[in-house]
Formats: sequence, C-alpha cells, structure tokens
Amino acid sequence: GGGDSGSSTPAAGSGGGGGKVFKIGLVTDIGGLDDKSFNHLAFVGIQRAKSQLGIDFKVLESHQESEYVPNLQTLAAQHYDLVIAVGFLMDGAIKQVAKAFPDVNFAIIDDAPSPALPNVQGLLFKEQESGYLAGYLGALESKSGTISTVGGQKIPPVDHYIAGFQAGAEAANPQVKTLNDYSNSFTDTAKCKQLALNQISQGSDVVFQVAGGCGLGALSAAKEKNVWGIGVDADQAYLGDYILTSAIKKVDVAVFDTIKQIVDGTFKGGIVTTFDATKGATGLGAINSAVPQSDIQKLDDQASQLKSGAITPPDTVS
Amino acid sequence: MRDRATAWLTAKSPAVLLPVGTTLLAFVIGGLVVALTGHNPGSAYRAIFNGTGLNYLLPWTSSEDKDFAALNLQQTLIITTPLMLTALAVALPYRCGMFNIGGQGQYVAGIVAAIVVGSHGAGLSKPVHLTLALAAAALAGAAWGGIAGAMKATVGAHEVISTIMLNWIAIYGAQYLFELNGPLQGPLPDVPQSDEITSSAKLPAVWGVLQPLHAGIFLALAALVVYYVLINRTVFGYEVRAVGYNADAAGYGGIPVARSYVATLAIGGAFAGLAGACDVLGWEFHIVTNDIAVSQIGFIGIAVALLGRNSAIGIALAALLFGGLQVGTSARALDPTVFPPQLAGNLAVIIQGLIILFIGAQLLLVYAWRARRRRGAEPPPVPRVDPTAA
Amino acid sequence: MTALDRIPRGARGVAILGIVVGLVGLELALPPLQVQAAAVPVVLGLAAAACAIWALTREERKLGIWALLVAVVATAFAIWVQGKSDTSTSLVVNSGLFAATLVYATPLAYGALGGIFCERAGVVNIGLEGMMLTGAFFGIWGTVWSGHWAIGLVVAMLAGALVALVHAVFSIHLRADQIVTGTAINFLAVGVTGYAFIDIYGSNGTPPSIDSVPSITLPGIESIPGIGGVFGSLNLMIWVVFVLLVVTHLLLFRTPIGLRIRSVGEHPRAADTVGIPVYRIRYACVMLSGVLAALGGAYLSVGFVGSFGQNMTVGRGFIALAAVIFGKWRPYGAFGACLLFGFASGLADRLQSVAGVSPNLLATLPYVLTLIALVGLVGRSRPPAADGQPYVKG
Amino acid sequence: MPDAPLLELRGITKRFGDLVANDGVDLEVAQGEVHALLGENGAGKSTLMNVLYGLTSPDAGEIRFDGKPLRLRSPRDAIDAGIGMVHQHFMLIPVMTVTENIVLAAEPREGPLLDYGKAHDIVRDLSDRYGLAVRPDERIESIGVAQQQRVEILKALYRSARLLVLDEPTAVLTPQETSELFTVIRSLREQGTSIIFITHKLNEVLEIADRITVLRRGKVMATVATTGTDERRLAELMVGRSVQRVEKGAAQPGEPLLSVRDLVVHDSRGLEAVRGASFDVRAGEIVGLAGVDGNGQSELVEAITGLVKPAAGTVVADGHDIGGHGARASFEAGVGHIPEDRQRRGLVLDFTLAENLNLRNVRRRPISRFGILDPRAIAERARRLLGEYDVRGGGPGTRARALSGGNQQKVVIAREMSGTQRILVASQPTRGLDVGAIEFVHKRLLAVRELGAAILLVSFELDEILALSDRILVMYEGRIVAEHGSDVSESVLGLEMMGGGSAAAV
Ligand SMILES: Nc1ncnc2c1ncn2[C@@H]1O[C@H](COP(=O)(O)OP(=O)(O)OP(=O)(O)O)[C@@H](O)[C@H]1O
Ligand SMILES: Nc1ncnc2c1ncn2[C@@H]1O[C@H](COP(=O)(O)OP(=O)(O)OP(=O)(O)O)[C@@H](O)[C@H]1O
Ligand SMILES: [Mg+2]
Ligand SMILES: [Mg+2]
Repeated sequence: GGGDSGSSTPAAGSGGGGGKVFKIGLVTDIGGLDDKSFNHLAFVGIQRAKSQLGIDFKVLESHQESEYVPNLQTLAAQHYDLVIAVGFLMDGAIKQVAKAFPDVNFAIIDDAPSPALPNVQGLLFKEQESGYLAGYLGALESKSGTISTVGGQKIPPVDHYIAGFQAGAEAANPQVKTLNDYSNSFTDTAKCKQLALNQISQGSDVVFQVAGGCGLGALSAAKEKNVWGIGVDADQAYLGDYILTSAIKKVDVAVFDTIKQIVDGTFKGGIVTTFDATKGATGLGAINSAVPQSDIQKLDDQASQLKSGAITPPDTVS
Repeated sequence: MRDRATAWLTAKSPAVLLPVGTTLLAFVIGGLVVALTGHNPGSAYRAIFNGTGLNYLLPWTSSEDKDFAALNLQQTLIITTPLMLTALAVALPYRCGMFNIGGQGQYVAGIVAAIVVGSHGAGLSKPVHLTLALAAAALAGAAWGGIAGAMKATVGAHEVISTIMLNWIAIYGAQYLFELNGPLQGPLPDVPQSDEITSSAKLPAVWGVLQPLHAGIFLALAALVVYYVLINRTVFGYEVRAVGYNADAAGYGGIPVARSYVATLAIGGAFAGLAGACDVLGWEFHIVTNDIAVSQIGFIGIAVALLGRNSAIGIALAALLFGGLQVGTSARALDPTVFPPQLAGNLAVIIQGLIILFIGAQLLLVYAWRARRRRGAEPPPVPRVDPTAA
Repeated sequence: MTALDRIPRGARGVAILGIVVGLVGLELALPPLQVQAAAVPVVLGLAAAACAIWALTREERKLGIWALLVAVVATAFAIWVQGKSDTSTSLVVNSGLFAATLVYATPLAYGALGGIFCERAGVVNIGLEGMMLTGAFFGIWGTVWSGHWAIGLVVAMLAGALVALVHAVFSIHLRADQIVTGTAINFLAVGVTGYAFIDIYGSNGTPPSIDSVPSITLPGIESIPGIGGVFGSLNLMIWVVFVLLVVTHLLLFRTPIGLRIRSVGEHPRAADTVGIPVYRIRYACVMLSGVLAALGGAYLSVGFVGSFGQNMTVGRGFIALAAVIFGKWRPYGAFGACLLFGFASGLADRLQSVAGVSPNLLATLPYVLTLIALVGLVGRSRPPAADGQPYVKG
Repeated sequence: MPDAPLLELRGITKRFGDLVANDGVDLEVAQGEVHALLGENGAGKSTLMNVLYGLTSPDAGEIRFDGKPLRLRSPRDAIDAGIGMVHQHFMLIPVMTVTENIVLAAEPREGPLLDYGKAHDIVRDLSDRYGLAVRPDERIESIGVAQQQRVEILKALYRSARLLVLDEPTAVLTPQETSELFTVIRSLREQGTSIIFITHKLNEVLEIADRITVLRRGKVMATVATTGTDERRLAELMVGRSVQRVEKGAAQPGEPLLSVRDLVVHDSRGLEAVRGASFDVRAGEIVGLAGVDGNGQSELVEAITGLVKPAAGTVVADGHDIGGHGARASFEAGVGHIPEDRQRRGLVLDFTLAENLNLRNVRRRPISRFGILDPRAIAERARRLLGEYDVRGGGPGTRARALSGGNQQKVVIAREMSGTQRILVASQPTRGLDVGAIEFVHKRLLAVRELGAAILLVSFELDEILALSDRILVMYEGRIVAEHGSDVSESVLGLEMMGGGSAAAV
C-alpha cells in the first residue's frame, strides 16, 4: 500500500482546467505541522486551496532529516502536479529530487535554490519588512527606550526579522536601545521566557519573539511583567491585549498563490518569487487598540515607503 | 525423537521463543491502543509494515508496489545503519559495566570530523579520502568517548553524568561551528550549513537512486562482527567482560581495570563516530545546524543496544526493528484518512514506546514460564550498570 | 587559648584560606567596590593558588582542587569584569541572575528529588524526562479543565504517578531492564502528550490565559537590596521545592520509613529478612518519583510559562538524573548540582548580550561547568548497592 | 528436656527444578534445646532454614510452632512467631551503622522521627544483657565479621526470638570468638531460647549441641543425641564414607622463595595496617600465619599479591621484586593466590568455569595468540583441571555462580595451583567448606608442598594452621609477634593472637 493518493473527496473544482483535479503535495520540515510557524501556515494555505480551488492534496510530515528526499520523491513519483517543500532545510533535498523528476513542478519556501532549476520555484519572504514595522512600532510605544528580540536560532528567517526590527526601531527613535538573545531552541519555552525576563529587567518594555513555539515563553514574560509583546509569523493577537502587534509572514498566501498558478497554468520554474509588502505577504497583524492614531499614521507612512521601495531594511544581524 | 524435540525447545525457548512471543504481545497491546484511539489496528499495522519496505521481500508484492517498497526498505536500512553503530557504542561499555549515554555526542563528534575531512582534499583518490574521513570520524568519536572514560578512570567521575554533559557540549559546539558566521560555515553566506562532502569522500551507493542505500551498511555489519569477535574471541573482550561482571575479581586476576574503562568508552565512541560518518558521507553530505539538535540517533541507540541485549545479533535485529518503525510510521506510509497528518507523528512515537516497553519486558513470559520450570529460563546475565557502576 | 587556635589547622585550613582569598579577589572587582587595578585580583589569585598548591602537596586533594578552581576562575572573571564598564558588569551579576538560577534549578530539583526516591529504593529512573513532560502537559490540561492551578497540579501528580506505575510494574514485577523501560516511558510521554496536545488544543496551543501558580511576596524581604531581588517574590512552587528538599532529607535520613527505603535500595534481601515489604516500598518510591518529576514538569508549564509546548522539557529530566548522581543520591547534594546548573544557565543567558560570543558557544557553559565540577569536586560516587537490580523473592 | 517440642517440621520438601533440595525432612526442636544441623555443602541445610524463616515456600510439608500450625508467607510472619535467623551470608547493610541494622523495621520512634537516642540505648542494653559487645555507631562495612555476627544475633534477639537459627556462625570466627559465641548460646539456652545451629565443624557440634540431625542430599540421615556419638560417626553419616585427617610428613625446606622485608601497608582508610613485617617462606614448607581477623593479615596478603601498593618495604618472589608492581607482576613471578573472599575476588561468578579457570593466563599461549582467544584450548584446559581437582556440579560451560561454595573453591585452587606457580598465598582456603572438601583442599596443599612449593597459609582456624604448618607466625596489630615450630600448643597461639604472651613484652 501507501501508493494511494491521500486526501478525502475532492471538492467541486472552481478553478480552471476543465474538471481536472490537481494533486498538490506538501512536505514539512522537521518542525512539523504544529510548529506555530511556517509549516502550520503552509498547511493552512493548502487547506484553503482545497476549499477554494478544489484541489486534492497530501501532506507528508518529516520527522527526521532523512525523510526529506523520500517524501519529496514519493510525491513526485506519484505525478503530483506541484510538490511544495517547506523550509530552507530542504534545499539540498529538493535539488536532488527536482533533477530526477524534471516533469514535476516544485516549490520551496524560504529558499532560493542556486543554481536555479527549471522546475523549481523559490518562495522567499522579506521578513525584514515585517520586522521593520514591528520594530518601528515597538520603538514608538516604548517608554523606556529599550526594546528587545528573542530569537530561536541564528538562522536566516529569524535573523531577517531581527535585523528589520532593529532597523525599524532606529528609524523611529535613533536613541533606542535594542537587545537581542537567542534561545538556541524552538521548543524550550522556559528558556525563552527567562531570556525575555532578563531583557525586561534590563529595561526592555517591548519584547518581540522570533522563536516559534518557544517564543510563547517570551510573550508570557511580557504578559507577566506588563510590557508589550510582539508575535511572529501568524497573527498572535488572540493571546491577549498585551500583544502590541504581530510581524506577519503569510506563508499561507504564498502557498495558495503558487497552487493557483498551477491551477491557472501560469506556474513557472527557475525563478524566485519574493513575497513582500507589495504582495501583502509581509506586514503587521492586528495592532493593539491602545496605540494612538498618530502612531498608526506614522506606521502607515513607513509601510507605504516599504511598498514603494523607498525603504529597504537590512536582512542580517550585525 | 519427540524427546529430542522437547529438549531442544526447552533449551532454546528462552532465547528464541521469548523475544518472538513478546514482540507479538507488544504489537497486540500497541494495537489495542490504536483501536482505543478509534483506528483499525489491522490496517494500521499493515500500513506500518508496508511502510518499512519489508514487503519488498514478500513474493506476492506486486511490481508497482515493489518500487515504493524498495524506496522504503532503502530508507529503513539507511536508518538501521547508524543505529547499529550507536548501539554498539552503548553495548561495549555496557559489557564493561558502564552506561554510555553519550552516543549522541560521540555521533556528532564523528559528523564534524567526517565533514572537515570529507569536504577537503578533493584531489585525493576515493579509497584514500574515504578511509581518511572514516578514520577521522572514528577518532573524533573515540576522543569524545575517551574523555568520559579518562574521567572515570582517573577521578572516578560517573560516566552517566559526564556523557550527558558531553552530549550537549558536542551538540552546541557543532551548532557553533556551522552557524551563520561560524568557523566552519559552508559557502552559502546566509545558510547555517557546512561545506559539502566532495565526491571522493562519499560512500558508494549500493541500492536505489536519489537517496540510495549506501555502503555504510556493510561498515555497520562489519562493526557488528568486529564487536562480536572482540567481545567473545579476544583477550581484550575477555578482560572487558571480567571487569563488567566483577571489577574486583578482574583486578585480582591482573586485568588493568582503569584502562578497560577508557578503552571501551573510546572504542564505543569510535563506533558512534562512524555512525556519524555513515550518515554524513552516505546520504546527508552536509549538515545544517538545525539538524544537529534534532537528531536522536545516539539516544535511540541506547534502546537498541538494551533491546538487543548487547549481543551482536540482537543489536542487528533491534536496529532493524527501530529503523523499520521510524520509516514505517513515517507520513509516507500512513493513510491520512486513518492517521491525520498532524497526529501521525505522535501516534508513531506512542507505538514505538509501547513496543520498547513490552519487548523490554521479555520476562513477562519468563514469568509464565517459570511457573512451570523454576530453573533455566533466566536470560544470560549482563553486568549491572548505570548508577550501579561505582 | 587564642582565637587562632580555633582556625582549622594544616592543609585543610590553608585550602580554605585559598578559597576565601580567591573569593575576596573576585568580590573586590564586582559592584559595588569595583576596584579597577588588575594587580589586585592577580595578586590575590596567585596567593589563593599558592595556598591551593600547598594544600594539594599535603594530600588535601578535595579542598585543594576547590581552592585551585576558585583561584583560577575567580581571578579570570575578576580581570574580565574589570575590562567591562560598570553597566555591563551589573548586567551580568545582579539579583536577576540569582532569581534565574532558582527558576532554572526548580524543575531540575523536583526531578532530582524524584530520582533520589526512586534510586534510593533501588530502581533506576531514566524515565524522569518522560515523567516531567507528562506533568507539564497534564498540569496545564487540569488547570484549563478546572480553572484552578491547584487542581492542575493534582492532575499532573496523578498523571505522573500513573506513568511511574507503568515503570514500576515493568521494572519491579516483570523485571524488565529498568533502562529500557525508562526509555520506553520517555517515548510514550512524548507521543501521548504530543497527541493529546494537538488533539485537544489544535494549532493555537493551550489557551492564552490560564490560572497560574501565584508568587509569594515577602514584603519585608522584598525591599532589602540584593536579597529582595532574589527572594522577595518567588513562585509558590519554588518555595515548595525548598520545603520538599528539607522534608526529603528528613524523611530519608531521620525517619524509620527512610531507613527502610534505603535498606531496600542497598540490600533488598536483608530488608526482606526483617519483614520489610520490598515490593511495596519500591512501588511507593517509584510512584512518588513520578509525582515529584511531574511537579517539576508542571512547574515549567503551569508555574512558569503558563503554556505547554511539545517536548518542552528538552532533556531536563536527564540533567535531573545527572544531578542525582552528582549529589551522590542525597537531596542537598543534588540540589546543589541543580543550583550550579541553574546558575551556569542564567550566567550564559546574561553573557549573550555582553560577551560578544556565539550564543551556541555560551550554551555549552552549564555543561562545561558541571564537567569541571565533576572532575574537581565530586569524584567517585557510590550508588545504592542494589540500584537497577530487580529483586527476586525467595 | 520439656515434652512438647517448640518446633516441628513434617515432611518438608523443596525442589529447585529437577533438584530436590529438601526431601521429606522431619525435624523437631524442643524448648531450650541446641539442635545442630549437619551436612555436606549443598545438603539442603540453608534451604530448610529458608523455608522455616518464610524466605522460600516449601512444595510440601508442614511447620508447627508452639504446637500450632504455622503458615509463613514472608519473614515477617516468622519474626512475629518468634523465629530469628542469622544467615550464612549476613543480611546486613554495609553502609549503615550497627544500630540502624539492629533496629531496622522495628525502629523506636519519637513522633514521626526515628529516635536514635533510644535506639542506642536499646542496642547497649541488649549487648550488656547477652554479653555481646558491639560498637553501635560503626558502619557494618568497617567492622570485622565477628562483630557483624554479633550484630546479626542482636538483631534476632531484639525481635525477641524464641527460636534462633544460626547458619554456619563459626565459619568466620577465631577459637576465642567461637568460645565467646558458645557462652552466649549457653546463656540463651538457659533463658529458654531454642537454637538451631549449623556448622561443618564436628568438634563444635559435640561441644554445644543437645541433639544432632544429619542431612544428606536433602534427606534426613539420622537424628542422634550428642551423648553417645563421636566425630567419626557423624562424618560418616554426612559423607557416607569414612574421612581421615590428613597426615603430613616432615618438611624438607629449600631456599627462600618468598621474602618479605620491613613491609608497611596502609588500609583503605589510610591507616597503617601492616607495620613492618619481615619473614621468609622457603621452598617445600608451609608457613602458617595465625591471627585474629583485622590484625593486618588481609593487607599483608594484598601487598604480597600485588593488589595494593606497600607504603614501604620489599617483597621478593623467586628473585623478582614484586612490591607494588600489580597483580599481574606478582602472578608472573610465580605467586598464586587463593583470596579470602572467593565470591568477591576469586571468581567472576557470571563467567563460565572455563573462563574463570583461565583468568590468570588468558594472555598466554595456547590460551590466546596475538590477542585472540582459542576456545578449544580454553575448554580443554578447563576440562583437564575440572577433572584433576574433582570439581562437581558443572562442566567448562557452567557459570561459576551455579556451583556450591566448596566446588567454587576448588575452581579457585585449581587455577592458582596449576601451571608454574612456585609460591602460593592461601587465605582462608577452607572457609565454609564441608569436611570432605576440607580434606581435599588440605591434601592438595600438602601435595604441592611435596613438589617444592612455598606456601603461606593465612587462616583463623587454629586447627588448620596446626595441622598443616611447618612454621607458624603470629600476627598482632600489624606486626609479626611470634614464630613457632609446628609443635606449639593452641593455647599459646591463642594467647599471642590476643596480644598476650611473651611477644607482647617486645
Ligand atoms: N535458589 C536456588 N535455586 C536453585 N537451586 C538452589 C537454590 N538454593 C539452593 N539451591 C540448591 O539446593 C541445594 C541445597 O542448597 P543449600 O544451600 O540448602 O545447601 P547447604 O546445605 O546450606 O550447603 P552449605 O553447607 O554449602 O551451606 C544445593 O544443591 C543448591 O544448589
Ligand atoms: N539462583 C541459583 N541458581 C542455582 N543455584 C543457586 C542459586 N542460588 C543459590 N544457588 C546455590 O545455592 C547453594 C547455596 O548458596 P549459598 O550462597 O548459601 O552458597 P554455599 O554453597 O553455602 O557457599 P559457601 O560455602 O560459600 O557458604 C549454592 O550451592 C548455590 O550453588
Ligand atoms: Mg548453607
Ligand atoms: Mg556454605
């Protein structure tokens, strides 16, 4: 067994393609579907594509690194119309599999395969834009003049956020002091909380978490100490009214759009699509109602400058 | 005739029937749990079994299923390979009365060394380069294990603590080496990843494409043979076992006890280091920092060794069981209508846990057995270790 | 009889003197004194080292190594601190560091106390990790379900006891290899808590606001500088662990039941021959160990962060196990090991912002320090003689 | 003798697999009687007592105590009924103190806490009342076996035992200690306590017992009154044949093979245990080293055999200086060693007999070549030695753990006396062995002496020392305090061992 294509009954197709039901595969990295981050959002995107575009999908969660290649390979061998790899960790794996299956279309999130492959589309995000706006708002709302970030690990998507955050903060208040620590873990919530507590004791009154599930600990510190917390990736405003805003990365939009390209027949390999403010894929989530209107206007101004390209935040942490 | 058959059964029962029986029992009870969560255990097990790829060996597997089975069997064996080696890293010190929890750290040390050697020296011929990379990994693992051994031999530091600490030091240390701006970060400036292994240092593929089974499996099997011979057929092994059973008597017999501690932990570490080399030279070809902390190969090796009762054959079978479980319960193999993808991973872990639990309790059946025959059913004694070894 | 006569004589005294001198050197460099001359710690460090070596050559090994360690570490630290500005020093060494030490040490201490009970009764518990994780999840689950943290803790304890019961049945009655069973417990805990977590709470995780364990504020102490920052306001569960620590010590070493527990772990047959129910005691201790470890996990989830995340204990159970051995199966010793580890973790956190060293490299600090302490201070530790051995009656 | 027996065992049968350890055993013990139980190693004495103490349940049979049937589910029931037992292998917890061991499971309390003060008083009272001096605060691991024995007896008395089982209590005692024990037994008897007394020493049986039951292969051979029997008759009942004392010829000593000069050895706590011992052992002679346990004999032996480094002094064996060069060097120089504790040191109990027999020469040809073992050579040598030394109960592949004590000892002796060893250090070589086995060991020792070996015999049994030695050294507080020929009397030796006699003045 195992050769059967996964999902339940295809919904009535609304997209084009004369009734063909497209098969889309998704392979997560070892963070798993419940990473409260991109794997989860990718899953959201593919579910939306199913209900709106009538596609059929299968998700393969990877529990260890050695599963990347066989998972991608399995879906490719079953002639899926698009196979999406979630996360830069699959960079090596997708290169191998895409070469072996030139007729299958692939996409990979957070990675720009180099050299480019004709059947792979890279999907990158300008996390630094979201980080920039979060940092800008954070610096505006900070009373102490010190704001901080808790990163999970020093890896590109995390550092993009942090670099943008620091730049945005400085743009709002050149005197601002930014603190940054890494927990070296995406699961150790207690450690994230301890780092945030330490930052708060050093005066930080806005804590931005960039550590997935672990970051919930950092936000918990913000809640406990009555300072602002800023969520990451998805909109985390539901956590409570101590959430200032969330730095958003709409992986679900990217996944949905890419699937739509397949359905519409416009998918192209060999390119990198960058999801940024202009695409509405980066930016902020709900902004706390306590933020004064004047600040929101300043923020909107920054956002439009980001869109226009007048501001290009850095993407590496010094 | 019948008498001889009965006699054979009586003699062999503990060794043959018990593991088989308890494995069955483990699956039955695991199945009950699956049923409790509202799934059909029969189809779940069929899916897991087929997921291991072992159905490749069955004559009635259809040829289109065979391709998929082959892929899975290759993956099973790819995981079985390092598991056999990290299990040996536990087994050898165990025979010497020590509990090496440090397989993971020794494995990571092996990875680092294999990458350093395997990604340089592109001009070398394959046999030379490969041998150098493997040797470097073995040495690094040996050094990492040897530290714990030396600490035990000199100041009596308990190996359980020191190896736990050394694990984390190796893990964070390796993450440091390959992190962004780390000293050994590879050519991609914004990826926390090592250099690539050059083709001259890659283990040859033996079966499959893309991520094929590599020659590391022969290395691991050879290591099992080495272990068997070392333990059972050499003076060194004899001395190790003597120390493991009774260090006082060993010392009385003129056996250098402290040296045995260092040597077994170092050799064990070398096995674990080789496991790291197999992975990195066999199919990974580079390492990303995120993968380092996530890997569990060394820890699972502990269970493999104990389940295999520290014997070479037992380890081979237990490693296959674990490799099979890991691959068989992968999302590829499980029907999402039966196992929702969000839950599949955890259900797989539960089933693995149950199987370890019940196979570990072989004596469940010994119990029943002993009710009839008070003697003879004991499994072969193994030295007592862990916090026991002073 | 002068006061001089009362100072410990000989090598011991000199070693202690070395330790004191080394610490004085450090103290001078730290706030509020902050002597800025490198010569001061160097001279004092050399003096301390001299004392250490003098003691070492006179066969005072343990204290001598202590003194040497203090001399080297304190001097290095003092010199390093002098190069730093005022603020960066106080960023590292402040009452927050000691508060963090307690926070990091507490879950470990619960786990370690659990481990002590289990192993003192002769059952090795490598499943502490799984038991902690179980407590972490069910603590939250119970709190959410009932709306009260106290009930959450009770649920956590029950869950821990249940998991421990599995360990007990398999290792006591079925005589399975205790390490295999413990490993299985760890697997099961990851699977069961992960499964239930997703099944019950879905992708947003546990509810954002749960009833959490209160902190106890001591008004008098809070205002005292230094101490107030550490002990002024502490989570109730931290106070509880202090109490449990003392109770465990008394129970094990001052009561009849403690004597019986230890006898079962040392020589179960001897215990049996005087009529002590070996199996019953082992069951009780293993389950108690599950209860305590689960409390440690629940401290992480209900007590500290207020949420659950998959596998959120990340190896703390193993560190607790190491603390048990490090502390030679004694409560105070194990707690000392937990504090050492917690201190090093807190220190590593704080050094991130000032040291300019890779966070990964800093993350090794607690483990390196533990290793050094293990070599220098602890040495041989003798486990309960029957630890890990199933007892066969008759 | 009172009419109703305190204890009646009827038809007790206990099987271990195919082995019948007790086969329909009947035994009666009267109130205030000392009843001796005799039998070879493995005859089933300990098993019977374990049944009586509730440690194992019999397959058949009935126990009546005080005229009523007694059902024993655990030792607790036996203790409650008033049965106390001092086990052959002491049931003491080494890391705990004397007091803790005595009060364990019946502790005096003060609120929830253990009342250590009261526990002390209890121990002191008991030890005064029965004349069993102990040091309440010492840890078991730091006191000698005689002390431990007293602790065991006190343990039983503290639980008000009316029937006390002593399983081989004298195996580890000096004559003085044995006679002290007998005083205690007599006073207990006078107070109405019944005693079952197990031993292999026939003279002791005759001295202390009222009646004697002999077991052979799990069956009762006979129960006889002490008056009207003698050693020879008992030995025959036990073994099923007549046993002779070994006779030795005159010694023909050659050159000194083992020379010890000014040896100083520290014990594990760093105290001086041997304080400058000097002596020679010559080829073809047996030198007996007499002394009370704990006077430095163990440390002396460990230094000679390379197990500990001497603090000062030299040990020369067959011309090689072996002081402090390790156990291997000592053996290579020709020193064989029968260690005092065969289970801790002498054997790897989980090794097979073949493996145990080759512990010493595993690095030599033909046992191994280039580090590779030769299983055939190993098994062959083992089979030869097992035959030669008449080891029963297993072949080369049997685990040492499965042998009886006597046979285990034979394995050790076979290993240490075979090959090219010219010097033998024998420490307590017959401890716990039955008469047949003792006879065998003694014959062997004399045989190698005839072949020109130098033997240092360390024993607490003066009988043994006197029967075998050509010269006798007395050790007291780490020093050799006296030297005698083989014609010295037991009482002189006894006095010197206690620090009395002429030597004390030196
Ligand atoms: N737990 C057991 N399992 C199997 N066999 C046993 C067990 N205990 C004793 N035996 C066997 O029962 C027989 C009787 O042993 P027992 O200990 O009663 O002898 P004994 O008379 O006390 O000998 P000794 O004089 O050496 O103390 C022996 O052959 C022994 O091997
Ligand atoms: N589990 C077992 N299996 C087989 N035989 C056993 C077992 N346990 C004990 N025995 C046997 O029981 C007998 C009695 O054991 P015990 O420990 O009393 O030794 P012993 O023969 O009296 O030795 P010693 O002479 O040193 O006192 C031994 O002969 C031993 O072989
Ligand atoms: Mg006996
Ligand atoms: Mg005996």
